Amino acid sequence: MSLDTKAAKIDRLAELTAKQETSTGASLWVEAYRRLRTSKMALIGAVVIGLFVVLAVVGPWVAPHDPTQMWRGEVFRNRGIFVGPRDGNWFGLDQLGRDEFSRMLVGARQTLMVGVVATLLGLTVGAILGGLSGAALTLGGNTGRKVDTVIMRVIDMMLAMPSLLLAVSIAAVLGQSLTTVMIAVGVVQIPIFARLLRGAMLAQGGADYVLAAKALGVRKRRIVFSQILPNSLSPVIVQATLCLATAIIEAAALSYLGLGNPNPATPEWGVMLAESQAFFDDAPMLAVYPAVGIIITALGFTLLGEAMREALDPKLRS
Amino acid sequence: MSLLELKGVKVHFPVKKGIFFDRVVGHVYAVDGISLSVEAGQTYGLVGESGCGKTTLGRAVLRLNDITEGEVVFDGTDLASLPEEEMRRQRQRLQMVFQDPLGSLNPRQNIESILSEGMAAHGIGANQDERREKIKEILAKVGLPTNALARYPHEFSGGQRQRIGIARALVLEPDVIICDEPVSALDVSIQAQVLNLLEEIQDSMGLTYVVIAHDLAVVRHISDVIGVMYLGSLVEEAPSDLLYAEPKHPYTKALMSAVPVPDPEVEDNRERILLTGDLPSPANPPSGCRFHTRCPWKQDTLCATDRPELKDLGDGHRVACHYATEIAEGRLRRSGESVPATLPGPPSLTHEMHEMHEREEQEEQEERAVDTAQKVQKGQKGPGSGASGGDEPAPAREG
Amino acid sequence: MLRLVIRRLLQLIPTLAGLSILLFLWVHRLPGGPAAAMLGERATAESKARIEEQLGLDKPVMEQYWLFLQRIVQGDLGTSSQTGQPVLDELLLRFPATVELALSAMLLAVVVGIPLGYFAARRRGGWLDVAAVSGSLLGICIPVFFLAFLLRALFAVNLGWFPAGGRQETGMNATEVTGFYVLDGLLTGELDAAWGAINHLALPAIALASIPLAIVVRMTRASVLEVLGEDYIRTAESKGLNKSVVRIRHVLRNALLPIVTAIGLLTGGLLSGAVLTESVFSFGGIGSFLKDAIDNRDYPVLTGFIMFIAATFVIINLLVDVAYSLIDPRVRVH
Amino acid sequence: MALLSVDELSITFTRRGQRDAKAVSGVSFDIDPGQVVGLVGESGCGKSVTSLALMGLLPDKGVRIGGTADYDGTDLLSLSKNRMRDMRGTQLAMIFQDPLSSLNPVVPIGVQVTEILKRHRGMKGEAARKEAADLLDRVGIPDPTRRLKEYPHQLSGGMRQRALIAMAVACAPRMLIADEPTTALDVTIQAQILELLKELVDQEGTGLLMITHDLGVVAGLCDKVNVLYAGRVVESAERRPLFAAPTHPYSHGLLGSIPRLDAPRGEKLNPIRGSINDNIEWADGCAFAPRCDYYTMECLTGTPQLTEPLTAGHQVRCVNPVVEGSTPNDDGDAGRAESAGEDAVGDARDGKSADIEKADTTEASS
Amino acid sequence: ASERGDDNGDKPFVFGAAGDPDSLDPSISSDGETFRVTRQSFEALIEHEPGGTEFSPGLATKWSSNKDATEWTFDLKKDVEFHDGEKFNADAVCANYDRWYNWTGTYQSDLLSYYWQKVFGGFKKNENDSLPASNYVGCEAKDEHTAVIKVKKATANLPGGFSLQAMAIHSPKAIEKYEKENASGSGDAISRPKYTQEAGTVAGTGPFEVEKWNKGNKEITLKKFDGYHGDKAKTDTLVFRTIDTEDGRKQALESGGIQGYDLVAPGDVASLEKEGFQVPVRKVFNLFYVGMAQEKNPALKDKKVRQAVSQAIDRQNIVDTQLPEGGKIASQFVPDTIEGYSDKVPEIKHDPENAKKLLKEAGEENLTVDFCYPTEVTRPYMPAPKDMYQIMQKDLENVGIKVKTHPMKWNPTYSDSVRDGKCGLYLLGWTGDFNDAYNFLGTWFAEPLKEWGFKDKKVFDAVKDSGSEPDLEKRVELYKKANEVVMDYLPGLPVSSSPPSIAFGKDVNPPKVSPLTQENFAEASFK
Ligand SMILES: Nc1ncnc2c1ncn2[C@@H]1O[C@H](COP(=O)(O)OP(=O)(O)OP(=O)(O)O)[C@@H](O)[C@H]1O
Ligand SMILES: Nc1ncnc2c1ncn2[C@@H]1O[C@H](COP(=O)(O)OP(=O)(O)OP(=O)(O)O)[C@@H](O)[C@H]1O
Ligand SMILES: [Mg+2]
Ligand SMILES: [Mg+2]
Repeated sequence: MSLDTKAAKIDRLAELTAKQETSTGASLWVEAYRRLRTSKMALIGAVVIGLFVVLAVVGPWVAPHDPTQMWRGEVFRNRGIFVGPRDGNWFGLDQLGRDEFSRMLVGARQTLMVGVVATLLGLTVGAILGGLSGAALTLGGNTGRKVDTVIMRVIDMMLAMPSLLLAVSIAAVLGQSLTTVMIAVGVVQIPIFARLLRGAMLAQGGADYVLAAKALGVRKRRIVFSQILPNSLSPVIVQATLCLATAIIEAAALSYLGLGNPNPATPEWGVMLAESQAFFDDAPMLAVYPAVGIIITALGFTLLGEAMREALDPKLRS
Repeated sequence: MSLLELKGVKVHFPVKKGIFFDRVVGHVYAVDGISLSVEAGQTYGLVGESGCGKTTLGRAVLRLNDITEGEVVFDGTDLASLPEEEMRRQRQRLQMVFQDPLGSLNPRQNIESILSEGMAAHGIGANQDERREKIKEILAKVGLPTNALARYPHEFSGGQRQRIGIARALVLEPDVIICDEPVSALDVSIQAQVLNLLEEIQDSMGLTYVVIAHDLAVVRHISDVIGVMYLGSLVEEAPSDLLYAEPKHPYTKALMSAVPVPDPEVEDNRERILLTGDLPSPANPPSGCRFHTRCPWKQDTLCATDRPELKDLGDGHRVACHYATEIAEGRLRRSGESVPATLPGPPSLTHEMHEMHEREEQEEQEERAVDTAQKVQKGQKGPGSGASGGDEPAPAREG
Repeated sequence: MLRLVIRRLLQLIPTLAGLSILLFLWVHRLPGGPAAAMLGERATAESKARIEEQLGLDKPVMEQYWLFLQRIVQGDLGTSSQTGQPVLDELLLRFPATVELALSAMLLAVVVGIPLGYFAARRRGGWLDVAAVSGSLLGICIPVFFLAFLLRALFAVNLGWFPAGGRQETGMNATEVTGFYVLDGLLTGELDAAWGAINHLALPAIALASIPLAIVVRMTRASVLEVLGEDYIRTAESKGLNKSVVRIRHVLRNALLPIVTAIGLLTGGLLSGAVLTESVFSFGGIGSFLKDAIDNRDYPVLTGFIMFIAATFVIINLLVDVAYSLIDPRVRVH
Repeated sequence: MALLSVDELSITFTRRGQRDAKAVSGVSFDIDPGQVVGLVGESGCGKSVTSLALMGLLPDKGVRIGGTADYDGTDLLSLSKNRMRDMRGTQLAMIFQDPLSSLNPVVPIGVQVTEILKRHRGMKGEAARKEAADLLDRVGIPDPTRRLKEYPHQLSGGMRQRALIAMAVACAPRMLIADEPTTALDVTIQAQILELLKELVDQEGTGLLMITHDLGVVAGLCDKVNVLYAGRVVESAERRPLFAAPTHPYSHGLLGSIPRLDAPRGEKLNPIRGSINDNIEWADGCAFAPRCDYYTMECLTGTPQLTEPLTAGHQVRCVNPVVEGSTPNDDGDAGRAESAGEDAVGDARDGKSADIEKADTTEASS
Repeated sequence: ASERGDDNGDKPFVFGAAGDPDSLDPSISSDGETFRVTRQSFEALIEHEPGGTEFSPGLATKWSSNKDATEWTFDLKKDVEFHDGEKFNADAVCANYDRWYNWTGTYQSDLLSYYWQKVFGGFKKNENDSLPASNYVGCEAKDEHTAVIKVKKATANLPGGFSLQAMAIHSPKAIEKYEKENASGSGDAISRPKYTQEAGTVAGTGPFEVEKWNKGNKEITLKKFDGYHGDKAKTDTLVFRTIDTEDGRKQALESGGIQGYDLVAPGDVASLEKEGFQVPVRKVFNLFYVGMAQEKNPALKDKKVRQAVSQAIDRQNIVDTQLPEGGKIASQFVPDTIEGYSDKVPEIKHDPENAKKLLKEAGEENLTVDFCYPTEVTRPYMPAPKDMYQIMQKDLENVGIKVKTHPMKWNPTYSDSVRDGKCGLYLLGWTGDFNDAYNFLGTWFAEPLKEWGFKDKKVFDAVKDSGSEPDLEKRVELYKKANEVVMDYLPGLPVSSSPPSIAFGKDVNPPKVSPLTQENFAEASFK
């Protein structure tokens, strides 16, 4: 064994370690992202969502027709005469003679908006409530416990109501509009996020690193906001992805109950699905397009959410 | 005067229960009247079985737990009665190293941020650059490369993580470091690295340590004075060599005899004192001498009724046993020889466990309904894990 | 155990009290007020005022709330503006149908979901697993009302296997004892009535079960997978036990724990789903009644229903807790 | 004749899209009736995997097992699942590390004990219950009839381990495998359990495979010791010769790094640098080389064989064993440790990449 | 079982209703679904000819009034028996009318006594200032079979009012029982007495009597009344089952669960017929219009703007694509099947170009309108409000009118908003209660209403005058005049009249369908 070989080995060692240098500073997020990338589930979910988002963004511009433009004298709903797919109207015409393909494209934006805004609303309010409650408890003291109790009682009440009913009540009070749908669907999610964040914060509050920070003399407030809170967010983010799927489906259910987006000029998948059931026998595809759209989108978010859940699962980590 | 002095420290955790409003129905007497003093530059070792209150005591010194009674005098000030903010500032001088190297590091902070957190809290270093310099210096001291700064805890091995934990304490330039089981989560070959590091740092920085561990050999290795705890109180305290040479308390004797020595000669020839049963519940400690339920030298008088005080038997050897001198002089026979290794222990441990389950159940109910998946974990693992016999973590399973 | 029950029941009080305030305020924030809601199409300012006076709505809000509270405490949930009947009667009349439907759906979800989830986990990566996982994903993502619609179109109209709606054959004239038609049929020995009721239940129950079934499958699978990795399973295997013993006593029993909790959580969603399903199948339960109530702004019914549901919800979760503690000795309170 | 004879056992985990992971390779040892054979090593060196392979408890998929394990003329590794099921509990039994998690939390102790009697000894009802109570009594659980009705969480740690032992010995197996049976317990309890195991071995003539990382336990209990490092037996010897003269640098280092209760105070520990994850993907060579103070150029190539360089029955897998008078190999070593250690920071996640930790160079060179 | 095959007599005839009835007592209801059921067991003094809108003898064989139309004399049918065995006579008639007149308390709420108030105004003792004085004077039993009902002054609501199901005659014995249970108002709703909710107490004279109301299963079961005075029912059992959704009813019919249902979506007519179901069409008796509220949108005060809106909307397209076959464009505010329809009103042509021109002339090129439509309903005259709305919206936009969409829930938001004049444009319609043009015109144009937001004496006078003319023939002429005046003013755009369809199974003989939706199911039978 010559000295060169040894040198070679050592060089190789250095090389390997050097390579490792390039991947330094990987935070947990980066790490989770890396794991996400290898997940087939995440990939499918991401592709679907990506497509959907692109649709939502460019839909109105690439739509071949104005979604409100009517081809007169071709569709006679009262006689069950519909127009199926054909040149220029790839998905056929809807019950009023409008281009279904364009309506699907434009509808994507509405559908996404309902999901995103509703979830953001649920997330924001829920996270504020849950965060407040968690922070109050962690910061301790009698006041903290009281604040927590009050918030949690409110959350309990919200939780005790079937989500759809809650949504329906809100729609009943606020009247019918897209905003109502978003609020209704969002409010339903508040308790989910609140409890999740609070739970996570409590769990994190007992972690050793929190104790360590306390031992370092870090101020409580800082511990709560720069240590506990950021560490409690990942389940919330996963949940948000999953909630997006639910929100889209729930919005469709509201549409079915007649509480959906009432503005007929802006097509929305849930409304399209709910309406087209009335002439399912004559034109089943008019129900199938939006149904498939909703299902696939919801599937995309669910897949991504599940994959994220797996990627962020502390059990699978190291 | 001692740098750190504990006078009759008690930490009792209330056990709460109630239908509507929680009501205190009892206490866990985790630390129940401990007095000891630690000299500057010394290492004070605390040993004892799992659940005897070592961690609680360690935390009480930093007031990470509420102190029910007693004084913690540090450099002349009683920490127990300091206002919150003062106490926070005192923590710069009193630091802690934790048992679980990974768990005690925030997974989302990189090393630089972890290490500068405390400095920022105490206004050490004018700006981040200055702090970074200091941190680099400490990193070198604990044997970590400077490029570790930008990395995250999960990228390090166990031994390295513990070094980070030590560095975190060191950047504040404390006077006292409390090490709570600093090596029990580490593999044997790594343990030695960390122990050596601790010793080295002590020498170079003139630190005072309180080292908590359940491994008598480890404690003895680095301590000048050792205190043996049993069920919330000190049963014996002596200089390290003295304790090994002449354990006086029956519990210490048993402990000593139970520690395996990696030497067949020793193992084959030593006499074992097998204790019967398990540690009683600190929520329901036995009357009189806490140890009398398991003591092979238990006597009919005093033991079950009177709680023995720590008595100085000379040479700084303090023992809390009514019959310490009698045993030392061989005047008392051990009932042990004929006692089988398997005598029934008091069943009281289960009480404590019930309480713990209730506590956990409550928390669980609060968290229920949020994320069932989370729940699975808790429901499966939560209840009971607190009641597991030992504190030594199972080596992480992979996969 | 008793303490748990009492504790939970006591917790109902603040929840219901809070709810009552919210509901009261909600009702009084309704556009046009209750009178307008009741009169609907024919409302004129005068008739509105008249009704408001008749109903005592011209009194101060606090006094109204007080009266409202008094009535509620006495179990008087008010009168449905749709039917002019006591809300409590109306709810009790329809609750059995919904409970029957929800229970069937839950039963379906549990009976099908648990074995499916179990075998999917056992044969992880196999075709059954893939099918179960993708099926359950689909189950979660398909809107319930659309699924119900499809089921009806296919199995009731095209194939004619099941009736398209309702709870019982017309003119069956079955004796009603409990209001649970299947149970009634069995109790009175009118087997054709029981069979008819089951026939009518089938499609709505399947539609309603889609989400809980999907969730149960996924949870069972995840939970079984987790349990399979537990040390005690290794212990059981190391004892050389029979497969069935290991499966049932050691794997399933532990895997069931989180599912029990999940079932409690699913009930809320089940009720929402029932609104949709019952409406598709004209199933005479509380769901479709509620939809009518919403359409007609029958807010006494809505108020009563929410109170009712809140109580039910708490009770269901109580049951879940009890069941949980029966299965899991660790949480048992002695 | 040996009760169990393990020959060239190798276990490889395979995973789609990932490189095969050799957890154990070429492990051989014999166990005679009434003999206690120790398997020591650091966390992750393959101790548990070995025991699971012998019990047939490794997952069906994703594992490749090679070699043989001859028990009474049958090869355990090639037995059908059902045959293995019959063997387990009756011929071979196992005790696990964490007594709490190894007991089913929702099934009473009694059921967990009787089910094995019902399965293998065909006992039923009252008879089984009585036998179970006797078993608990035998392992020193007081008030066994009451304990039978209790759940694992109601027992203390030591009690749980006793219950597990009771289950293991319920059908008088001839071979017992104990995987770190005392790691989760306090020393005083550990002493009790070790005593109990000793008794069993002495009285029943059971063969015991004792897996542990605690050299102290080995020193007190085992007749023969196998030291494992990264899936290979690096040293195998009778207990006394091993502790008297640990020959492999790893065993040597291990012994040197444990603080001993009986050693004079102030004695320095001699840690092994780095951690077990520090193995580069050497195409060949000794896995311990990166941490070894005694490595030579040869260590970097060809896998060393288990040989008996000094005494019969004392086998070592090392080309440069530690014998009296040999000193740590300094040549170029410090430089290497310096250069690699300075900028290499371990990747704890997998052992694939290099991880050379800067050890305390002061000790390393002293 | 084999007998059953031969004789369908005991197989129930199931009809799918769109909603649950709210009461079994028609006199305290105003809801079509309720009347559909009660009509099978209650009869009024006057009825309509089967399948038509002409009055025909009901419980009275003959009726006449004095010259001023203030005294109505009824010759009552003999040998008529109520379901509870009571005899029908003049006293029974008066007992009913006096009951209504004497109503107090909650009964005076128009939730319960809507039709009484509509036909006769107030009560004996009005408990509320807002109620008008009653037009009812009294009822007198001249002899056993002659009843006389007196009113203060002539009204176009009579004799039509006597034919309303709400004025159907109940057994006096039943009425006594009714009195024991009172409607009451408490808390937040008005409660209907128990007898209205379960079979047993109510008793009329119709061919069926109510046997059971199973609310849980949403079914009302009626059984043949063997003592019926006219042609006895052809099926023993008649069941009304509620199926709330349109597609639900359709699929129930297709799957054989029901034998018929009402409110068939126009789009389903063709496919049902194709499958062999019977889909008879009712005679046209409704009107669908676009309302315009001038106060809400002052631009509409200009007739040119109203004309522009009217000419912008392609009514033919709506009739072609949305309405059932037989639907046609309406030229005025009454359907052409009613007496008083005028041929002389000018035709409104669909002319977008002209509409633009008119707007320009009116200086309203940037006109914006608030356009409301109801969600969640279909009406016989408006099978798909949202779709119809969308077509009109597009039409308006095509002539440059900006449209702000206001969808609202039918009940109560939409009705409230429309009635309060909060919608610039809105969709609404009317189905006649009986054959009298005043039932249409009087509803809208007898006085200033916020929903129209105009005060035009000429229009109001023309309508009011026609309504108070006691002589029938003269009245018809006045109606024609009034229609012309109204259309000249053009307060809104009449869109269409359409025949609502009703569907029946292949194996049944359906009853004659009625434009007033007064099908008599006694005529129905299995083939
Ligand atoms: N926050 C708390 N609330 C209630 N009881 C507690 C709390 N923390 C600790 N205890 C109890 O106090 C006793 C002492 O606990 P402590 O953690 O100090 O023991 P320890 O000696 O450190 O044990 P180990 O070796 O297991 O770490 C135990 O019985 C424990 O259950
Ligand atoms: N199911 C598995 N899939 C892949 N690799 C595995 C699996 N089980 C174990 N391994 C790997 O096999 C090696 C040996 O693991 P094993 O559990 O036998 O270690 P051990 O010596 O028992 O350690 P410890 O002291 O921590 O129990 C480890 O590197 C581990 O990562
Ligand atoms: Mg501790
Ligand atoms: Mg292991």
